[in-house]
Amino acid sequence: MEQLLELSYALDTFYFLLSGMLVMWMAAGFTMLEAGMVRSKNTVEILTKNIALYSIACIMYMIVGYNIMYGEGGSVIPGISFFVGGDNSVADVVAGGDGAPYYSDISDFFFQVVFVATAMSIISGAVAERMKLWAFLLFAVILTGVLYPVHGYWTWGGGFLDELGYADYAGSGIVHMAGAAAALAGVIILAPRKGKYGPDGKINAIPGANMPLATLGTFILWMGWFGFNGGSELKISDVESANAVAMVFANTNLAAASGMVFALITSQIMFGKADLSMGLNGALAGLVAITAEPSLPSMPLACIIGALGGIIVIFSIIGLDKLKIDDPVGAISVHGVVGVWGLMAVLFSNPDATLFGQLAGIGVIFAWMFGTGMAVWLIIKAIMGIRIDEEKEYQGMDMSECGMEAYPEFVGTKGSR
Amino acid sequence: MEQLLELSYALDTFYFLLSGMLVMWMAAGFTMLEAGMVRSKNTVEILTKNIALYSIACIMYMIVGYNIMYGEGGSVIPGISFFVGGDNSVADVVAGGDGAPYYSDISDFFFQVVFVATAMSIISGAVAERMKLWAFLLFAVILTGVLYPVHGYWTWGGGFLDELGYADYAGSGIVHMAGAAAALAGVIILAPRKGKYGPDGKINAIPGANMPLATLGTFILWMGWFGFNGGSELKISDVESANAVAMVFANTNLAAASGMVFALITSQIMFGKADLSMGLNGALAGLVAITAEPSLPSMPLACIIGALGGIIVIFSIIGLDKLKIDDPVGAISVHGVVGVWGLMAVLFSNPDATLFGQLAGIGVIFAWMFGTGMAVWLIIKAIMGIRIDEEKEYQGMDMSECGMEAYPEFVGTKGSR
Amino acid sequence: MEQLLELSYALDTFYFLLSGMLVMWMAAGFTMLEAGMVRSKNTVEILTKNIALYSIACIMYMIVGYNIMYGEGGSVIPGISFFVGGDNSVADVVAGGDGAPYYSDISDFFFQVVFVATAMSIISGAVAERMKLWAFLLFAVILTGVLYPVHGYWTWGGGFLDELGYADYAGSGIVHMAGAAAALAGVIILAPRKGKYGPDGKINAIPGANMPLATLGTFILWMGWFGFNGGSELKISDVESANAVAMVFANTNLAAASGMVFALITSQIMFGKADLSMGLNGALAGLVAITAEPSLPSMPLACIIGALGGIIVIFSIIGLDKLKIDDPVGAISVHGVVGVWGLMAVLFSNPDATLFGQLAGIGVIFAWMFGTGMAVWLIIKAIMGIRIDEEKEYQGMDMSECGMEAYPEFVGTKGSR
Amino acid sequence: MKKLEIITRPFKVDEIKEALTSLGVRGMTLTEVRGFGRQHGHKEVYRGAEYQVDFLSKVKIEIVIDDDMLEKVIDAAVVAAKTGKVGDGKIFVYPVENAVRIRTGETGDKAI
Amino acid sequence: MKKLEIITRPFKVDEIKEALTSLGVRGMTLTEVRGFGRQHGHKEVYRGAEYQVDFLSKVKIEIVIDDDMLEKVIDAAVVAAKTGKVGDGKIFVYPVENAVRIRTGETGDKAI
Amino acid sequence: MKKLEIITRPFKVDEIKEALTSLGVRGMTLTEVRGFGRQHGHKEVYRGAEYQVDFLSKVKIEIVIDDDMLEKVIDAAVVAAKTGKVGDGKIFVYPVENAVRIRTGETGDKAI
Ligand SMILES: Nc1ncnc2c1ncn2[C@@H]1O[C@H](COP(=O)(O)OP(=O)(O)O)[C@@H](O)[C@H]1O
Ligand SMILES: Nc1ncnc2c1ncn2[C@@H]1O[C@H](COP(=O)(O)OP(=O)(O)O)[C@@H](O)[C@H]1O
Ligand SMILES: Nc1ncnc2c1ncn2[C@@H]1O[C@H](COP(=O)(O)OP(=O)(O)O)[C@@H](O)[C@H]1O
Repeated sequence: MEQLLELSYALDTFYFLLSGMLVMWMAAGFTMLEAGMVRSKNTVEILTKNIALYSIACIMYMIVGYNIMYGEGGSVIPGISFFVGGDNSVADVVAGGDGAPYYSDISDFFFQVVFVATAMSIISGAVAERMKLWAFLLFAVILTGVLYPVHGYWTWGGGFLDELGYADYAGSGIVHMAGAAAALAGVIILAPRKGKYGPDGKINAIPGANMPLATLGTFILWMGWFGFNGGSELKISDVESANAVAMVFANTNLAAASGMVFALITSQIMFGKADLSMGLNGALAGLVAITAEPSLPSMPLACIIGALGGIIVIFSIIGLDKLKIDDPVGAISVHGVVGVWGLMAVLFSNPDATLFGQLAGIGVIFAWMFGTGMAVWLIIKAIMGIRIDEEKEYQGMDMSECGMEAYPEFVGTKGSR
Repeated sequence: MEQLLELSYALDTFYFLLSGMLVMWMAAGFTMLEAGMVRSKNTVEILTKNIALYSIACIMYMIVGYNIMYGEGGSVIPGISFFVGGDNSVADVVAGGDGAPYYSDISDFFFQVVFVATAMSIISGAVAERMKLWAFLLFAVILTGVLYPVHGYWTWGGGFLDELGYADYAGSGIVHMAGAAAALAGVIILAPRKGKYGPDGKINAIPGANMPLATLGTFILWMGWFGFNGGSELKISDVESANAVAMVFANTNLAAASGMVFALITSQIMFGKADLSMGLNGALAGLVAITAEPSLPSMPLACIIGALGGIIVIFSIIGLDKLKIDDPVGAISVHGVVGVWGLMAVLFSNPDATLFGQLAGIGVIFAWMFGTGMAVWLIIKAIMGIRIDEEKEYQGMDMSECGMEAYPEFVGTKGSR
Repeated sequence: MEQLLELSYALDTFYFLLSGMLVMWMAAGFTMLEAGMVRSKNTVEILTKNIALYSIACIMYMIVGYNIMYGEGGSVIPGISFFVGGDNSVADVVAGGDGAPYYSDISDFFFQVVFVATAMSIISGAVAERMKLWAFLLFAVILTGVLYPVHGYWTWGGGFLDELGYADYAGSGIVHMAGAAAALAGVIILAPRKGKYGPDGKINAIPGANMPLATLGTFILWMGWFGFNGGSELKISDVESANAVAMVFANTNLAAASGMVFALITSQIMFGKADLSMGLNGALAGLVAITAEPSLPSMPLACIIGALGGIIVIFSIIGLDKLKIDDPVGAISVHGVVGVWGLMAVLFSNPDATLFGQLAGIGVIFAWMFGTGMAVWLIIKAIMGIRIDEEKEYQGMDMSECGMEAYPEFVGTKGSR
Repeated sequence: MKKLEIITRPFKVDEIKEALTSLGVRGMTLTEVRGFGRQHGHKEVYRGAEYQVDFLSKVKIEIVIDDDMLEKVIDAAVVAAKTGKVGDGKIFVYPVENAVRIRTGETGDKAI
Repeated sequence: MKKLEIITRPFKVDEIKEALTSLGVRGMTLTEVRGFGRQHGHKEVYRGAEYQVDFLSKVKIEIVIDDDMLEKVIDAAVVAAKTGKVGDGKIFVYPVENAVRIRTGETGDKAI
Repeated sequence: MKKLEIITRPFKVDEIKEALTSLGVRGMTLTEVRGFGRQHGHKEVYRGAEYQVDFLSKVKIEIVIDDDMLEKVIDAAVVAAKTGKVGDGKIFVYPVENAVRIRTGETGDKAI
C-alpha cells in the first residue's frame, strides 16, 4: 500500500513535470510566433525580450511570486514571504488519506512558474517594434513578481474570487486575459508604430517578415498547450482523473483545429484570400477559448467553442485596428477578447459556474491588471521612458537595442524602411 | 488491487496521450520540411495547407472517421455512426480481467486522430507548388473522414486484412504507403510543375528555399516518431510491454540514423556531394521502413532495414523523376516505395507474418487509396479545378491563394521565377 | 506485489525513454543553434554535419561504445565486446529486492546513446565553417565509438575516477567539458577562419546569419536539458526519487534563466548593448554549470551557479578570441570553461564531493579527450586533410561539400564574402 | 532623354514616388544598394569584437525621362528626399541614347 | 560601345540569356530590381488592412556591347522578353566611354 | 564627371574601398549582382538532377568622380580587384551630365 502511494505520487509528479516542461516550451512558441510577425529589423530585439522575460519570470516567481500566490492571506490581501519551501516527506505521503500530498510540491512550483511566463509573453507581442527593451524587462519583473501573483491568489490561491465561484480551469482569464489587459495598458501608453495609421485614418499593413517562423511558433504553442491544459487537471493517477486528462487533450486539440479552420474560412469569405496569419491567430484563439473549461464539454461543443473563438478573433483584430490600437501580433484579441469568450462559454458545460461568478472574475482581473499595469507603465515611462526615438524606430530596434541584426546577410534596404 | 488497476490505467493513458501529442508534433515536422523544400513564393500556401489539413483531419475523424474505423461492421463493409462515445467507467476498469479496459478510450481516440493527419500530411508535399488550396482541403475532408478509415477498418479495425494476417505494427502501409498512393494519384492528375521537365526530357533542379527549415522538420518528425511507433505498442504498464516499448524506441532511432548515414554516403558516391536533402529523406526513409515492425528486429537488423530504406529512397527519387512524376519533397518515394520495403522487411523478424499476408495488404491498400483517391481528385477537378493557372504559378501561390508573402522583406525577383 | 513491481518498472522505463527522447531533441537544438551562428554560405554543411554526427553516434555506440562504457573491465582498462545485449526478464524484475532491475536495459541504452551524441555536437560548432565534412564525420566515428566510452567507463561505468569520488551528476565534465576538450584540439589544428583575425591582431566580428534559428536552438536545448538532467536521477518511482527529479527540473530551469539574465546584463554593461548571442550562450552556460549537480542545491544557489556561469562565459569568449582560438559558436567557453565551473560548484552542495576528486576528474578527462582528440585529428589530417582550401572557404562550404545552398533564393553576394 | 539616378534613404521611397508621379512620371525602377559616403557608418560590438558598418542601406531609383522634364523632376525629388541630415544622397544625371518598349516595340520618347 | 539595360520579367532571364549568347554576347550582369510602371500593382489585404503593392519584381540585365551589335541584340532581346502583356518592360541604351578587363588590363572593345 | 562601374568579386569590396578612399574618393554605391561571363558557372546535382549555375555572385561598385581622377582610380581599382583568375570582372566608364547633392542642393563637381 505504501509503495502504491509512492508510485502514485511518482506518476503524478512526473505528469506535472512533463506538463510544466511543455508550458516552458510555449515560451519558444511565443518567441517564434512574434519573431515571425514583426519586421526583420526588430527581430533580434523581440527574440531577446522573449527569452529574457521567460528567465525573469522564473526567477521572480521563485523569489516572491509563488509565495504571494499560494501563501497564507486574507480573502483579498495575500500574505508575503520569500523563496519556495521544501518538499513533502515520505512519511506524509505514505500516511495516505485525503489530506496527504500526492505530488511533489516542487513539481507544483515548476508547473506554476511557467504559467507566469506565459502571461508575460502575451504582452511582449502587443508592444513589439517600439518599446525599449529594458523598460519592458523592468515591467516583467513587477508583473511576474507581484501583479500576476496577486490575482492568482484571489483565484487559484483561494482568495475572494475563488469564493465567489469564479471558474477558470487553466486560466483563460487568470493567465490569458490578464496578460492581454496589461498589454492593452501598455499599447495605449506607447501609441502605434510609426506608419501604421495614415494621417487620413488609413490603416497600413505591416506584414510580418517570416511566416514559417510564425507557423512554427503556433505549432509549438499548440503542442505546449497540452501541458498547459492537460496539467491543470492536477492529477492523473486514478481512472477518473486519467479520463479527464484524456478529455482535456482531445478537446484542446479540437478547439484549436476548429479555431484554425473557421478563421481561415472567415478570412476567405471576408478578404477573398486564405490569410494564414489569421488562421494562426484562429488556432490560438481556439486554444484560449477552451482553456477556461476543457474537461467538461463534449467534443462537438469543444469544436463550437473553438470555432467561435476563431471567428471572434478576426473581428476583434479588425475592430482594434479601427480604434488605432496597434497590436502587431494580435495578442490582445487572441488572449483578451477570446479569453472573455472562453470564460463565458464555461457556462455551457460547467453546471457549477454562474454568470455572476464569471463576470466578477472577468471584471476584477481586468480591472486589476489594466489598472496596476497602467500605473506601472506610467512609472517606468517617467523613470526611463518606454518608447525608442523615431530615428531608431526607422532604423529598427535590433541595431540600437541589441547591436546586431537578425539576418545580417539577407535583408537589403527594405529591412530599414 | 483496485488502486493498482487504476494506477496502471492512468499510466497507460498517460503514455497514450504523450504518444499522441508527439504524433501531433509531427504535423509541425511535415510543415517545416515541406516549407523548406519548396520555393519561397509557394511557402505561405504550403504552411496554410499543412496546418489546415491537420485541423480538418482532427475534426473529420471525430465526426465520423473514428467510428468507421473502429465501429461494428462486416469483414469488408465497415459500420457507420457519428461522434466519439464516452469513456470507461471506474467499475469496468477495476473489474480487472482480460476484457477490462486498461486505458482511456478518449486517449485512444486522440492517438488515432493524429495518425490520420499524418497520412494526409504526406500528400501535401507531393502536390506542392501547383494545387489549389481549397481543392486540396476538400480532398482532406474526404480522405480523413472516409477513405483512410475504411482501410483502417480492414486492418487495425479487425476487417478482412487483419484476418488475412497482414502485419503492420504502426502503419508503414496503413498510414505511409496509403498516403503516398493517394499522393501519386494526385500528382498524376496534376502534372509536373512548370519548368520541372524541359522539352528535351531534361530534368531541372528546383532547389528548396530554406534548408534549415527542412532539417528542423526532419528532426521534429524523428522525435515525433517515438510517439508514432512507441505508442503503437498500445501498452506500457507491465515488464514485457515496457521492454517492447524500449526496443521500439531504440530501433526507431537506429533505423533513422542508418537511413540518414547510408543515404548520405550513397549521394556522395553517386553525385560526388553530400546531398543534405537526400540525407533528410534517408532519415525519414529509415523511419518509414522500421514502422512496419519496430519491436521485433534486433538492433543491428533495425540498422540494416533503415540503411536499405535510405538507399532505396535515392534510387526511387531518381526513378520517379525519370518517369516525370514530379514530387517536390520526395514524399512518394519516402512513404510509398520505402513503405513497401518496410512491410516486406517484417518477414525477417516477425514469424507470424506471411508473404501472402503482406502482399495482400500492400495490394489492397494501394489499390484502394490510389483508386478512390484518383476518383476523388477527378471529381474535385471537375467541380472546381485542381491546378492554379500558369500566370499564378509563375508568380507563386502565396499571393494568389493567401494574399501574402512568406518572407516579404527578403526575396527579390528570384522569388518570382 | 508483483504487479506493483511491474508497474514501477514500467514507470521508470517510460521516464527513461522520454528523458532520452528529450536528449535526442537536443541534437536538433545544437543544429539550429549552430546553423544560426554561422554564415549562410556554410549553413547546409553544418546542418548535414549535425544530423550525420547524431546518426553516427547512435550507430557506433550501439556497435561498441555502450559495451566499452558499461562492460566488465579493470579500473583503468575497460573491457570490450560488441552489440547491446537483451533485456530483463519478468522473473528478474518481480523477484524484487535491491539487486533487481527496475527499468528496461534497452531504455538505459537509449538514454545513454543520446548523451554521446551531445558530446559530439559540441565539437561541431567549434570547428564550423572550415573543416572538411567527411574528416569531421570520421572523427565522430572514433569519438563516439571509443574515446568517450573510455572516460565514460572511468566515471559512470565504475572505473577509477568513480572510485576517486569524482562527482558529476549528469555530465558537466563527462559530456560537456569532454566535448569541449576535443573541440579545442580540433580548433588548434584547424586554425582560425580566414578573415577572423586581422594581420594587426584585430579581431573581426563574423555575425551569424540567422538569429531566430539560434534562439530556437537555445530553447530546444533548454527543453531537452530537462531530459538530460532529469533523466540522470535514473529513477522516479518512489517519493524521494520523484522529489529529486522535481528539484532537478526546477534547478535546471532556474540556472538557465539566471545564466541568460546575467549574461545579458553583463553584455549591456560591457558593450552598451544587450547582445542576444551572449544571452543565448549565457542560458546554455547556466545549464552546463548546473549539470554537475542539479538535485542538491537550493533554488537560490542554483540561480547563483547559473548566473556565474552566464558571466564567466562572456569573459571566456572574449579571452579565447584574444588568444585567437576561433570558436564560431562559443562552444569551448560554454561547455568547457563553464563545465569546469560547474564541477567545482558541486562542492557547495554535495557533501560527498571532494576538491581532490573534482580536480582529478577534470584533469583526467581533459587530458584524455584533448590528448587523444589531438592525436586523432592529426591522423585524419595526415590521411585526408581536415581543412577545406581557401578558395572554397571564400565561396562557402555549402556548394563545395554539399552541392547546394541553404537559402538559394535569398542571399546575394554578401553570402559569398 | 536622360536617366536620373536618385540614391537616397529607403524610407523616402513612397514620398518620392508620390511626388514624381504627380509630375507625370510613369515609370521607375528601384534597386536596393549599400552606400558609403560622408555619412559615416557606425561601430558595433558583436560578441566582444568591434566592427565597423561602413555601407549603409540606401535605395537607388532610376528614372528615364524626356529632357524637358529634367529640371522639375530633379527639383521635386530633392524636395521629397531631403531630410537635411548627412546621408540624404545624390542625384546623378546621365545621357540616354534610346529606349525601347518591349511589349510594343516603340522606341525613343514614346517608349518611356 | 553601348550599354543596354533590359528591365523585364524575372522568369524571362533564361530565354534572354540563350538568345543573346547565341548572337555572341559573352557577358552580362543581372540585378534584381522592383519596378513601377504602367503595369499596375495589386491590392492586397493583410489582416484586414488593404495595401497596394506598387513595385513589382523585375530584373535588370546590363550588357555592354560593340556598337555594331546594337541592333541585333536589341531585336533578339525584344523577341525573347516579349509576352505582349503590360509589364514586359524596357530596353534603355547608354553610351559607354571605355571598358577595362580587370584580369588582363585590356581596355576598349577587347575588354568586353 | 564620369561614372565608373566596377563589377567584380564580392570578397574584394573592402580592399577596393580602402584603395579608393586613400585616393580621395569620398562616396560609392554598392549593388549585389549576378554575373555571366567567361568564368563559367559550375554544374551541380540536386536530388539527382544536374543543373548549371550560370550566374555567379558579383558586386557592382558605382563611383562618380571628377574627370581628372579617372586614370588613377581605374588603376587603383584594377590593382585592388585583381586576382588574375577568370572572373575578375570589368570596369566600365560612363559620361555623367550632372550631379546634385540632395542635402544641400549643390550641383556638379561640388556634389560628389
Ligand atoms: N561619388 C559617389 N559615387 C557614387 N555614389 C555616391 C557618391 N557619393 C555618395 N554616393 C552615395 O550617396 C550616399 C549618400 O552620400 P553621403 O556622402 O553619405 O551623404 P550626402 O549626400 O548627404 O553628403 C552614399 O551612401 C552613396 O551611396
Ligand atoms: N521611365 C522609366 N524609367 C525607368 N524604368 C522604367 C520606366 N518605365 C518603366 N520602367 C521599368 O519597366 C517596367 C515595366 O514597365 P511598365 O510600364 O509596367 O510596362 P510596359 O513596359 O509593358 O509598358 C517597370 O516596372 C519599371 O521597372
Ligand atoms: N559585356 C558585359 N556586359 C556586362 N557585364 C559583363 C560583361 N562581360 C562581363 N561582365 C561582368 O563581368 C563579370 C566577369 O566577367 P568574366 O568574363 O567572367 O571574367 P573576366 O572579366 O575575368 O574575363 C561577369 O560575371 C559579368 O558580371
